[in-house]
Amino acid sequence: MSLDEILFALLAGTSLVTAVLALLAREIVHTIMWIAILFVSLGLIYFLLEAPFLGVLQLAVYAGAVTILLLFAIMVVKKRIFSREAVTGIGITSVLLSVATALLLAGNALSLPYNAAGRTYPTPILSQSLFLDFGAWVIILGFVVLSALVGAVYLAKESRGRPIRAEGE
Amino acid sequence: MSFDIPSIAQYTPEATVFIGVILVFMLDVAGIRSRAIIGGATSIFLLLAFLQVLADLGSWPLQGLSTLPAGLLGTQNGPVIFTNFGLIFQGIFLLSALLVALASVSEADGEEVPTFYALLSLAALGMLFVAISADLIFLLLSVEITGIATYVMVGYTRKDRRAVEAAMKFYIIGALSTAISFFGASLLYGAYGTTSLTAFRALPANSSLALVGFGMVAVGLGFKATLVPFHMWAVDVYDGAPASVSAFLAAGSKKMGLFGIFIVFVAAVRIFASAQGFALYLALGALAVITMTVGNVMALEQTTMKRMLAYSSIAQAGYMLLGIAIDTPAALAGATLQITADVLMKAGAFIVVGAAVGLGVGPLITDWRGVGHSRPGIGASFAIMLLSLAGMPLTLGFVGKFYLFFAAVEAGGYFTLLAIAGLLNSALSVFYYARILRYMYMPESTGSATAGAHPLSHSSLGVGNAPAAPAWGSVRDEIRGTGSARWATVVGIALLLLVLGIYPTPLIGAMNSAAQQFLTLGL
Amino acid sequence: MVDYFWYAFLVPLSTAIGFVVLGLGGTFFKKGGGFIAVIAEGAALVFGVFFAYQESLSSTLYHDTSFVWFALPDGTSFVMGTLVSPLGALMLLVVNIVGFLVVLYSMEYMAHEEGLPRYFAEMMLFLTAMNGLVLADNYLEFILMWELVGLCSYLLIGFFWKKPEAASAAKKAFLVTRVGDVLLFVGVFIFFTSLGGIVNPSITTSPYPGQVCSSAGINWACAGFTFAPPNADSNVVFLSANSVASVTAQDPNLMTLAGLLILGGAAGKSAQFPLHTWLPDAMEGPTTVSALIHAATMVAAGVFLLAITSIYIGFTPTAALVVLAIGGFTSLFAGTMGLVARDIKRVIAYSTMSQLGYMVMAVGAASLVAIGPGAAMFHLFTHAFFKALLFLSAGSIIHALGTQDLFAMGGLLRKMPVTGYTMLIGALALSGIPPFSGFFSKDGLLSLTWTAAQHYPGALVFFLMALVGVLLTALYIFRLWFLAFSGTEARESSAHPAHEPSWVMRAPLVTLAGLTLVAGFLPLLSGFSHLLPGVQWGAFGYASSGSGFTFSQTDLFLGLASLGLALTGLLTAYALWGNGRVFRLADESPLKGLHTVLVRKYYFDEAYDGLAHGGVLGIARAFDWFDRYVIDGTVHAFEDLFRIASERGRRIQTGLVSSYVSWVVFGLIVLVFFFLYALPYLTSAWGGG
Amino acid sequence: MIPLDELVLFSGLLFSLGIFGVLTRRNFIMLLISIEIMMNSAILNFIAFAAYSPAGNSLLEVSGQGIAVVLIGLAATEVALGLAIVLALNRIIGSVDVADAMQLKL
Repeated sequence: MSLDEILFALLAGTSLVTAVLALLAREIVHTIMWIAILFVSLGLIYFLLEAPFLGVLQLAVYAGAVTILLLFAIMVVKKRIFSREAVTGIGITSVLLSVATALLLAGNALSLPYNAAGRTYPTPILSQSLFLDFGAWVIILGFVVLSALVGAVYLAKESRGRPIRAEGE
Repeated sequence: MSFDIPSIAQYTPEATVFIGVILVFMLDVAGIRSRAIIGGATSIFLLLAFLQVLADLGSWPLQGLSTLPAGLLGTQNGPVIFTNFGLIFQGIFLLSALLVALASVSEADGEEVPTFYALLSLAALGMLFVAISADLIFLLLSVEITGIATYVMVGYTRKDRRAVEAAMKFYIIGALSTAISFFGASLLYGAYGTTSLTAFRALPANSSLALVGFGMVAVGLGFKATLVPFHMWAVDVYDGAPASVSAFLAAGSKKMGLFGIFIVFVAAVRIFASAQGFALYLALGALAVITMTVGNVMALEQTTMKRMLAYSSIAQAGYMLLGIAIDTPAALAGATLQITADVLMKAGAFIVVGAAVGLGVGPLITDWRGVGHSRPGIGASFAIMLLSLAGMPLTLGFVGKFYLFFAAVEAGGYFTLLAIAGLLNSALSVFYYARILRYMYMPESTGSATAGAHPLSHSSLGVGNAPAAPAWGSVRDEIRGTGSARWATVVGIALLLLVLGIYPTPLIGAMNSAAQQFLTLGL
Repeated sequence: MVDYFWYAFLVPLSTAIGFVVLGLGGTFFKKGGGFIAVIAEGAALVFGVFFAYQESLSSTLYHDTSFVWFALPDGTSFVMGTLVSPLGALMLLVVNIVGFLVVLYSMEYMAHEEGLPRYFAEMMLFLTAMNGLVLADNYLEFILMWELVGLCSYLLIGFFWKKPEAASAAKKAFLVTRVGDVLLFVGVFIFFTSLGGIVNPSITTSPYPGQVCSSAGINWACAGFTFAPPNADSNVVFLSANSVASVTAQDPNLMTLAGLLILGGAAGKSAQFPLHTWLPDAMEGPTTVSALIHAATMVAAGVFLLAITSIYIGFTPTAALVVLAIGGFTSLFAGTMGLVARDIKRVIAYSTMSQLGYMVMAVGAASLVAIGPGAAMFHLFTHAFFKALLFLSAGSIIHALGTQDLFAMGGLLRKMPVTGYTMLIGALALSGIPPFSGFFSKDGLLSLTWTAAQHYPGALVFFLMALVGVLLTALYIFRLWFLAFSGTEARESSAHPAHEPSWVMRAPLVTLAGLTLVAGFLPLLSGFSHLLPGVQWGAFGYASSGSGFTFSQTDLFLGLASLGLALTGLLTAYALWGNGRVFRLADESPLKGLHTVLVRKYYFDEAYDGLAHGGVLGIARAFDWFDRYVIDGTVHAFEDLFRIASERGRRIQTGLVSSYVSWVVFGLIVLVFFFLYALPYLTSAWGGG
Repeated sequence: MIPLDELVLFSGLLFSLGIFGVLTRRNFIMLLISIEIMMNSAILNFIAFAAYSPAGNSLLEVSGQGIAVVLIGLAATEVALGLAIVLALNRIIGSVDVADAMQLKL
């Protein structure tokens, strides 16, 4: 077992454990903390996979921005930041469905056809190709961000007037 | 892919739509909230883009105005490819957006107007990119443009609890499907080392990765196309969203999902047809039959118009999926025809339902009692749409269904069973469409007033009624109630359904050649 | 080939214009735009007669396929063609003559109804579809028009939509004929898949060994089967030589099945035995609608369908025999029901079913002996006139009295002589008394069936049934006539004094009566006989075979037997419901024996009631039970099944987004499982490629 | 170097955990988090396959990482929009629990 593999086993273990803890936590702020750790360990795995740019991006965007965004949202919508809530939906159906998904994907992963040697890509090539070879994706992503921006600004804005109650209420 | 000026010319429709978006932003900044101005401007830009697509397709009389460079059709250029099939779908998508933009001009002015039209144009833009994509990631990202725009559109009446609830449900299922389909895409990338759809077609299915990948991408796109069992959001969302947005979802966004399934699975079908034979057809066919059956059966007992239309829309998706499940040029052309018909029918039906409040009609199906008599223009148009949905002859709905089922029979063998299932389903669907027609034209409750009279109502009773007053008065009321733009859109759609239903030859010709090219030439 | 046949589309176009004008602006015209309907249908009549006349002069078919409706990628195209054929030309005459008279009659009859523009618009649409149907050149076009005709029938039966009976009758008609339509679709699909795309125009000789082909157009089976010329574009043309050639290469069982399925479609529209139940209820529609649609034209479309398909059916004697059997049985069965009805329109409706049964039987017989279906078409032709006449006369009575109950009528002859005598002509023609047209046509088809029964003894039973039907026909129609017209005054006081209608209603009656008188002799014209391929001039033993007349004792005997039965029926009716002297009132003095008639009438009424309860009504009840519990029950069972499924399904839609997520994940798992494990398994089970 | 099958197994498990979260939690923000976990597993897959992709032209080789960059952007965008929807929902029904938003049914 190489150092890479040991590190990966550690990080993957951390990720899975923190994911489980995050999903089972009754305190939503705890979930955010667990999820931050999950994102960090994923970012570290990207470094192991010789994708340092993505590792940094993961740390910046996920562990940084998204986590803060989520915390911020909780602060806005909850009167108290710490408020316990019940994990209500753990029934036999949901457990069965997720276990079945896990089994299918695991079975699939264990029957991979090839396991070629890894290769590395320097960050300059990646950044170059992002604007030349994959320019279309970035442009499309721009449109996605634009529509999300328009929509998010609109939805988050306080609207004038009282809420409309639907009939039947 | 590099963007030199000559190559930008091929994106004229997309650029036109995007200029419309920028114009809407500028009007917003200028403080203009009038639907007539903003909606009108958006409609004009969508119309220009639509005409440009028609010109690119070489339709009469615009054939000289194509901006596509010669030799571009059918050759892949990075993540995009221009095909006649894709261009036809660009036209279909722009048509659905255009109809919704026109019809919503009649709604009330308000602060949400610029956002609504900007998002409508952005959603149309996303769909335009879907229609030219030759790359799975490009495709899924484009789907996401439309997805994100429509999540917000569903909740754009943000004071309406039902609309926001619908937006929330739509968003959750949508984001989940996005995650699933990108996971699937990652597996496909792992299997092939590329995400190019044309490359998928060229390579053999060498691993279970590809199988799982195709399955997961199908889930993500099947969500947009409202295939069973990924359809459940649709009913709630169509119900809760403003009717014009429901019209756009049913007419545009759903077709985008179907188109995505077509172009992804035409690769899968080709790969597996050699390796796996018949079984993939079985899966797709079963999905189609289940979808149409669930949709039709569930529509039977609905009490509100919007939910009924939502289920009927789900059922229609099943018919259209037959196009790829049969996988012959005729079937694909039939599905395209059915999609075109459905854009008109579903957009029209939801627009009519949106106008119901202005007409003094409630949300229940029973509220439509006697509307055929009191609102002649809207009533007749709605009746034509329902007849077309039911697949009655002389409407475009019939042509599409007939063509599709005929293609199934022609494909023979197992596919004949699909045609029979489709026929049975159409027969079943007639029940609930006829129910609405009956309410609209034969309000039985009024029968009790004369039920005691002698069956021979005429001379023996001496109640010779004068012929009803000329109908123009009620038509004028009707236009005032619905708004002239919406009224004109609805009547226009109905006329289009009839005209194309009686003389569909040009439409069919274009779709035949496009489908043939799509299946033989490449994507 | 004459060029002006290209303009045959003008016939449906005239009424189509009428439909558009009335449909869009009917409310702007006085009296619902009746005069526009008359003008439009008048134009259609002029064109229709012109084209029929031209067709009778020329001995060729006209077939135009220039209008391609749409094309499939593999080159198959669907053509909305025009086919002017002998049978179609005959139908053009029937549809437009009766149509014109009925529309004219409607102007007064319907004048006081609400929704008159709707009525005329729907009548125009019906006539458009019917004219389109008879000019259709392939099954697809035929089915389109057939469906449109059915839709108009539905709308017109439910014209008095405020009446619950009318609404439910319309629904019943729609559902029952739909069953037939589905059978027809499947039959046509079989034809299409097994006959489509085979082009071999060189075969024009008779496929029947030993058949001598004399002159084209008379012995239709020998005319090279070029009822429709071969057409490479439109694969489902009627009866082209290439199709027939390929029939012989087909699986006979499949062809039998297809023939029976087509019969199912025809039985639905023509109200034949298992699918007959809608027609009596359809009498809830206006009487004019009954006269045009449910007596003369639409119900005849089923017979027309069988006639144009008869050559296919002829290849499978089983199917032909079933056609014959269904027709023969219905002719008797409907007659018995006609005997017990009280409603004047229902009596005529049962009589329509019975007469259609004769026609269907004749098509079956013609298929069996491999000659053209002219005998059936001839009866269709004559029947259209006298049945429309009977309906319009009945309408005249209803218009005057405001009741449809036969037992509330009586003694009308004095007050409504024109109606009475024209209806008498209709009744005589229906019973088959010479020289009225019904005699000749019925005699022709009976002799044809007798010929068929010589070759296929199984048909004899149905021939005898049909023969008994002749007796019943005379019995019920004269019961009707005597009850309505004989005597001197009504049995119940009517709210309205009976009166003769105005000329607008009388003119159609007189015209139809005139046509009823002359129609029987028309086949003597050589041109007209061209329109009736394979018809036998069966009167008193003389059979025309194109070139001349031959005498046969069998035909003489059959003619006499049928005449004798008809007279027996008439006299029985007279003995039961009329009085000898009262009947003579019509000829001599109308003043005798009123009291006796009344007493006798009541007496026979009760005797008849007892008899009916014991016998005929029992059978009728059995069929009613079958209709109500088996047919309706099946329909309701399906309805309930779907309703329950739908209700259950609604419970899954909980509104909780998490449950929707579960379904998505469930779908994902099923799909992935299928792709991963089931797909390879199925592939290995079925083999790849 | 980490074996590919372990990576794919890991991402599959992460994906299933995400699905578990979506199925069980009722809090909208929790649903967002679960979906983010699923997106992350997809991103991880792309990076992993990029590291192991079979030899081909250079454009295809790096595309996995390129896609991953785009996907990170997409996922962040989705979260931002989702939070806007949370705010709108919270403003109207005063809760972020999806079980409180069940007016649309049957």
